[in-house]
Amino acid sequence: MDYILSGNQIMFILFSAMIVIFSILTVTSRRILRAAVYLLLVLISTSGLYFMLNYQFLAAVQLTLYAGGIVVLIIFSVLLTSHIDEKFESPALLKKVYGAIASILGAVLVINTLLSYTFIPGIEPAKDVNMNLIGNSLISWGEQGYALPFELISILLLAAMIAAIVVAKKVKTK
Amino acid sequence: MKYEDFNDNETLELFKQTGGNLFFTTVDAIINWGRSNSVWPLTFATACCGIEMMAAGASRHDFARFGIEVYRASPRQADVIVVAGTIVNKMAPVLKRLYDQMPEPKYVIAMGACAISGGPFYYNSYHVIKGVENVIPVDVYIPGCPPRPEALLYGVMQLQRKIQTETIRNPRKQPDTFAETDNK
Amino acid sequence: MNAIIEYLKELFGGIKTLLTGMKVTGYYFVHPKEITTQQYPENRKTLKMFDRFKGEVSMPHDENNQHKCTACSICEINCPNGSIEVISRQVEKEDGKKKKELDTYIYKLSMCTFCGICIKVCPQDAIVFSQGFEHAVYNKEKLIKTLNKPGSSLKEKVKE
Amino acid sequence: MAFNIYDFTSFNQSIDKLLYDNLPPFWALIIEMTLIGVAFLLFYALVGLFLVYAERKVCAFIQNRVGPNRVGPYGIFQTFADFIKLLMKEIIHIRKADQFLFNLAPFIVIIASFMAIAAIPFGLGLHAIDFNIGVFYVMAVSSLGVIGILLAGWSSNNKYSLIGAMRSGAQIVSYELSVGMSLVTIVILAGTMQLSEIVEAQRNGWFIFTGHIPAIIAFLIFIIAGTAETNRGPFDLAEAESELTAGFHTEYSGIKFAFFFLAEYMNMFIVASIAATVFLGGWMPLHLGPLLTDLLGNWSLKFNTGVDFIPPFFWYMGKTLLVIFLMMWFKWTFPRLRIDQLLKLEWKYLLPINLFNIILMALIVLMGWHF
Amino acid sequence: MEEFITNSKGKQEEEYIVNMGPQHPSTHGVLRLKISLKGETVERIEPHCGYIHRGIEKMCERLTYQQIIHLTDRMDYLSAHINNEAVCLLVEDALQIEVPERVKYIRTILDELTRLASHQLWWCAFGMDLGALTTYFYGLRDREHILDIFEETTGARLLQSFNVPGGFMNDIHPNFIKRVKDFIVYFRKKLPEYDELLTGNVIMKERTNDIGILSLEDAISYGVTGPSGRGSGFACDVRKHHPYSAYDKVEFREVLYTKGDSFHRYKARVEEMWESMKIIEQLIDNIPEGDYAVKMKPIIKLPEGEYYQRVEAARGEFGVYVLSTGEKYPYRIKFRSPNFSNLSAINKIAAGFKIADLVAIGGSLDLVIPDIDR
Amino acid sequence: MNNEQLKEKILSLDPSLNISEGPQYLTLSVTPEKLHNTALLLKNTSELSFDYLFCLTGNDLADACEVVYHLESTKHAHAIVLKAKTANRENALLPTVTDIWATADFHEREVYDLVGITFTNHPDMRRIFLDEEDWVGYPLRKDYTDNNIVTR
Amino acid sequence: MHTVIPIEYFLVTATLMFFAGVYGFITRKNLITILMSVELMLNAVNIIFIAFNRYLYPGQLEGHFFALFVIAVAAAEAAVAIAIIINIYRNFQSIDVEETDKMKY
Amino acid sequence: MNSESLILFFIVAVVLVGGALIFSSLVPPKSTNPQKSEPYECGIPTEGKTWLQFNVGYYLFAILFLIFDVETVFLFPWATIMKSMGIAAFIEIIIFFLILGLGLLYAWKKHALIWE
Ligand code: SF4
Ligand code: SF4
Ligand code: SF4
Repeated sequence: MDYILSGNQIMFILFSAMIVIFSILTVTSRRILRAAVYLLLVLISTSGLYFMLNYQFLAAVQLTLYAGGIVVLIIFSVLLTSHIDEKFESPALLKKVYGAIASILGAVLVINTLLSYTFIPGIEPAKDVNMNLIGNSLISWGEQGYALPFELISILLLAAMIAAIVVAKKVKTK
Repeated sequence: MKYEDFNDNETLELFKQTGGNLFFTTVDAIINWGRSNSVWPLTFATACCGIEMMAAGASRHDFARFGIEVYRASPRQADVIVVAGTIVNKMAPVLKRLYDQMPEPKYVIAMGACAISGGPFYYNSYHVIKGVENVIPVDVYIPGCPPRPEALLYGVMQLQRKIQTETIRNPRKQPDTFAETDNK
Repeated sequence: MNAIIEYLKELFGGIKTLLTGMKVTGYYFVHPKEITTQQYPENRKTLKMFDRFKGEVSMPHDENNQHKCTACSICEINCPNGSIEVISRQVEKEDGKKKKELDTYIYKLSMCTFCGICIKVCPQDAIVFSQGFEHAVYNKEKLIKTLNKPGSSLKEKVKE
Repeated sequence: MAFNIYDFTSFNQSIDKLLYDNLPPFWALIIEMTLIGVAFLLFYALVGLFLVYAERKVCAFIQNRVGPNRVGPYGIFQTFADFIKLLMKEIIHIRKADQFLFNLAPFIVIIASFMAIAAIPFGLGLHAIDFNIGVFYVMAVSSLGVIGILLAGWSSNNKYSLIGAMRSGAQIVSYELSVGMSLVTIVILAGTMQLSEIVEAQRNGWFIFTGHIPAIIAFLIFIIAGTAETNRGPFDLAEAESELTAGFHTEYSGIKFAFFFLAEYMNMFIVASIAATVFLGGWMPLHLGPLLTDLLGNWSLKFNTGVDFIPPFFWYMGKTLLVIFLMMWFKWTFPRLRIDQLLKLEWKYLLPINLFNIILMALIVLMGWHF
Repeated sequence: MEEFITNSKGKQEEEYIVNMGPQHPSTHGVLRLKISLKGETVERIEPHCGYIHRGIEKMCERLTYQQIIHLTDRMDYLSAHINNEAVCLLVEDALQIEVPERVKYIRTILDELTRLASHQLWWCAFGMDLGALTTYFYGLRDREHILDIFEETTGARLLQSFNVPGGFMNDIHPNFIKRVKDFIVYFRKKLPEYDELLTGNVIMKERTNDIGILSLEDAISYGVTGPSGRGSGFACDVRKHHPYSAYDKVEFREVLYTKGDSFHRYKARVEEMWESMKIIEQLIDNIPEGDYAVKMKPIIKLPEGEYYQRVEAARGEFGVYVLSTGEKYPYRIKFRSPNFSNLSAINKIAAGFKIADLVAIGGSLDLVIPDIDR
Repeated sequence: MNNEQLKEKILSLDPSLNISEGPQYLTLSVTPEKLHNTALLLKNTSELSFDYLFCLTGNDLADACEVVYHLESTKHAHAIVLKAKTANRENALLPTVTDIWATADFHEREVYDLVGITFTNHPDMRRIFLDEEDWVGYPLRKDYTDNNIVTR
Repeated sequence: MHTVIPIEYFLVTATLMFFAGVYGFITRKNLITILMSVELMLNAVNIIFIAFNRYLYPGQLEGHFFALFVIAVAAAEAAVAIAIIINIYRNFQSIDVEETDKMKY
Repeated sequence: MNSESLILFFIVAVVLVGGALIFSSLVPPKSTNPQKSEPYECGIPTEGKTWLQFNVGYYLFAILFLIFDVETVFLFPWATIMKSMGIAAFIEIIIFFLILGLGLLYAWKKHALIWE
């Protein structure tokens, strides 16, 4: 291998390192808003990965919905529910140990399996994922068509909206 | 305005120091140019003088020509505190706190008789601070009751001249009259 | 239906008032003639205060360096906040009579409120308001002024 | 046009070629990108400073005064002085503030706007990135800015900041919808999201003309929502001076405050340039349409060829500045809205109208009623 | 003050307290409002005064009546001339001096000019409170014209100290009449602009309509006077009900609105500007010739007794109460400042509204803080 | 009503009241005990209906403190002055009239602050201008001294 | 110059992320942080979808669309979850799982 | 050059912003006093917690935003092909809108759009 890494490699290393480090920080940070910010960074790096793989639309969706939507919502709720001086006490040791064992074990297992399996890269010519393609698939029925989930999403959203409003409006603490 | 047209040049000379090497004087000149042309005041007005300060910002006199129209409501972003009006005992700690919370470099203009010496309330008043320099150090005094807007502009120009005598190595020169007091 | 009409009415009514406001500001934007700014330091030559403008109290001296103050201290008594201090000295006249004469007339510009009482009460009209307003200084001491010039003396034939 | 003297594509390619011929590709790429990055950053800072100056002058003229005029001719160096001063100003560390987030917030705000600017086409071939999702990308990236504001407000441990941050959070997220949807309206008409293609599609008429009614409605909504998204008056609740002193950046001093300040103006610039690109034809010159050509005959042809000689960059900048001026005009005319009015405006007026407008536009496109 | 309120669940719930002021752009001075918030709704407002309490009443006990005038200027500095006049009228009444007609006319004109200037300043400050920054400049631009009139005649822009017991310091300047007339012509053109820019604006209407309602009973009970009180329908115009100077010789309408919300307080002031101009127009051509002051003894001593004088300052009823023991100094002098009473109603008015409304309400009350604190 | 009628009317309501005629207003002097009832009477009698308290002054007389209430009726446009003297100066006590005229709230606090008259039943009897914690003395009292004061 | 990065790398990254999420899910007590852990896991799955799509079936878009819908569903889920969390908070003044356990009506 | 340039943009921005921050925290004059690092609240020491009480409005709007944001995201691909697909796309989006319009109507009727 050449000593000079290609742009792709640099990006991958950067992004995946960020993903791993910040995911771990997300679940270990003792300040909730910091955890949220770490999560934000994880999500942004993920969208970087998508950009890298040339799924630009998906990357932008990741940015808008995940980073710009869900994280904002999380931050909002953090702002509403916790105070700046608040810090979590670190979880009980036992819990920590259990958690660590479970996740490390799981990770080792899965990685082991993954690495032992040989993936056969697809041979078909890669599709250029442009907006027309996405759009077309999104509203066509049948093979390669996603019109049904598209409409279902609207129903899901409706349900979510009603649920959110009902839950939020329900109990008024006097 | 020309140098001779200003008054109190004697004190200004005291502020000036013999410059260092060429590099520093150039750097100083640039920084002082920036600082002196962008003194953002804190929105701080207690009494009648404040109205004239407002008038100075309005169309007729237009503070903004000097680049100082950006009134900041937060002391964190302000450069100069124009003490426009009477300061009383109860207000003094507040003023001190505001001044303390401003970032360096910071300047103070005492506008009006009250801020300079207590003015009309010097005698017989039980609650008026007799001059803000008892609370915070003052850079420029603008007498008047209230000073006209032009007088305020003139005072600002005096302040600009003072800023231009600064050096980065020795940034702040307190006036000799300043004495720390305990706000009472 | 009514609700929709109401809705639209509100919308367009609101927009109309907004446009009216923008018309005013827009008018001034394109009429730089309306600018009323006096460019103070640049217009110093032409800038003239009104003749009654109360800039600071001053004591006019004539060409012989003489003023009209008899050091009667009426102004000092009447000044509401003690901005004036008249220090007099006793001098021996030629005819041997002792007479009070002005030694120093201290005027604290830093305290004066420009009420004009001193000038109104002065029986000799010895002090007047002058027009200067550029008083800003770095040093407070400079605001305490002596109004009578050094070596000045009382003008003769003052009204007694 | 067969040949365009203002086409930057060939210029770009020649630089590209020069670098790749002489250097290993990796380094060539790095150098090229750094060049572009630095150039954009300079541009960013200059535009920011210019806009601050322009705002001061515009408001001065609206208010019957002259504005800054003592630093340099007509005061044009005023903002440079401000910048130097802010750079040389002490940065206050707030005890009890969450230092990490407190420092991170300006980064997020600046980077969000800086990344967005990368996709904007300033002229033919004059853009750093040309995604096929261009419009959406800009929207996505600039939606991150709000996080910076929320963090700033929360981490500075100040009541005013917190209220300001919450307000602007609610405001920005709400108005983001309107921004997105008014862009959707135009995307329907354009049939593409790539910014360069959108501009190209307006060669024969800007969308605001070809799309007539729905396009104009979308334009208005976009301007209103864009103004709101940038936290500018009359939507400047976040820094509502008369209520919350300085809003979410109350505790920020020196250069950190300058970043917020700069980002506000840059966001305004981004909104305006998107408006110019999407609705007003980007760098395309103003051509008289066929209707007018019939009416005026020869003159309009002359006019059309005449305007072609104005460089696209100027066209682009002119339009952007026009929109910016419009936004400044708003700010200096209207009183500030209250938070409930603000949300009412968005959810009860802009959003339903927008949804309706999308359908209208779809219908018009479907029926071919556009020009 | 209790910092904790107990909620229904029996839990200690901390009140969220925000300070507005002393250094705050919208309190127009150094008033401090301690606000208890629930969400963004104002639960309770506790005004804290005294950040500019200068002890004027005490000082006046060591000053002669001529000297007191320069301090009355400095209470409500926006209606300086009217405050002066109150003291002068009191002294003249007590000594039973009849001032020349000329003095009465000019006093009235200057009063109304002061009122105009004050309302202009209020207008621009109110606009600023609402976030319409340009009003600030338009209002002050027009105000400069009035200040020019003042300065030419009295020598000072803001604190004129022009009144003396018995008349004036000086006669009016020869240019006075012409300048005033010019100004009226000018301002009649500009005042409609105020309406276009702010009054009609839908945002402004939304922000002030039905906000901060003060009922008529409350207005009377709290003694909210001036345009603020008249916005609630409280007929409290001293000029009308207890005319002084030349107010009995002019026709004018007492501007009364009924709803008592911020918008009506606003309207009352704007209307009052029109009325003021009418008053000036009626008087300016008819200023009688005569002396500008009656000769007074150099030392004024009021006979023993109590005196009270009410005038209508720009913000409401200004009263001077003097308890004299026959000395040249008053034994006790009390200034009934309109703002003090107006402020006392703020908790009543603003509780239950949003912070942003509080700013609008404060603006519509038009407080001048040194007048509150004295 | 003019002053004559006013006097008659009030005396008819409560003959024990002490009314004197000043140069401007009728003056009604009451003892602290009767103050509150008299005030209620003045406010609530429909022919009188003094609903507008336009000035409230605290005086430090040599031997006692005194509060002067200036009242006006917005309905009938007549005015009257009500006066109440405290028993002594050291422990000056008066009942509050805040419940009758809301404006008295601030005015009474001011009087408390500057003259040192305590109003009983007042909902919030604190200093209003001066520092609550560390200000001693009542400045408007004649014997007040403070080393802050520079006298001339 | 576009060096192809082996698919395993993506998968390993995603796995680590996923199990970080698992760890958080187990150890955290605050509801919001638990939600955040869930988001982490969802996100990890998304990466795997995308990687499979890109590497194994580049001619199709299943993975891509799946990821897209997962994001949409995640958004809906987050919206409802946060609504519930806030509601819990309003009733119990706390969003700690253990505390909310104890405080039944 | 697309994705790589993004990251470079990112890095340039971070470096320069960070550089300015570092410069500015080192060079300008400093002073310390106990008041300076206290929160600013109009010159009065802060009382109580700096933490806003709970307001339902904020997060309700945030939730609504998130849901409509998802919708916008799905509108974009549809919008791109609207022109070429014609009637089929139109009908589909009408259905989509109807369902979501229902949601908005619900929110409206439930007064979820009113700030409290
Ligand atoms: S100096 Fe004069 S004008 Fe200024 S605040 Fe004091 S009294 Fe008012
Ligand atoms: S103008 Fe007034 S304050 Fe000034 S010195 Fe004369 S009397 Fe004193
Ligand atoms: S100035 Fe006039 S009043 Fe004063 S001491 Fe001299 S003569 Fe007397």
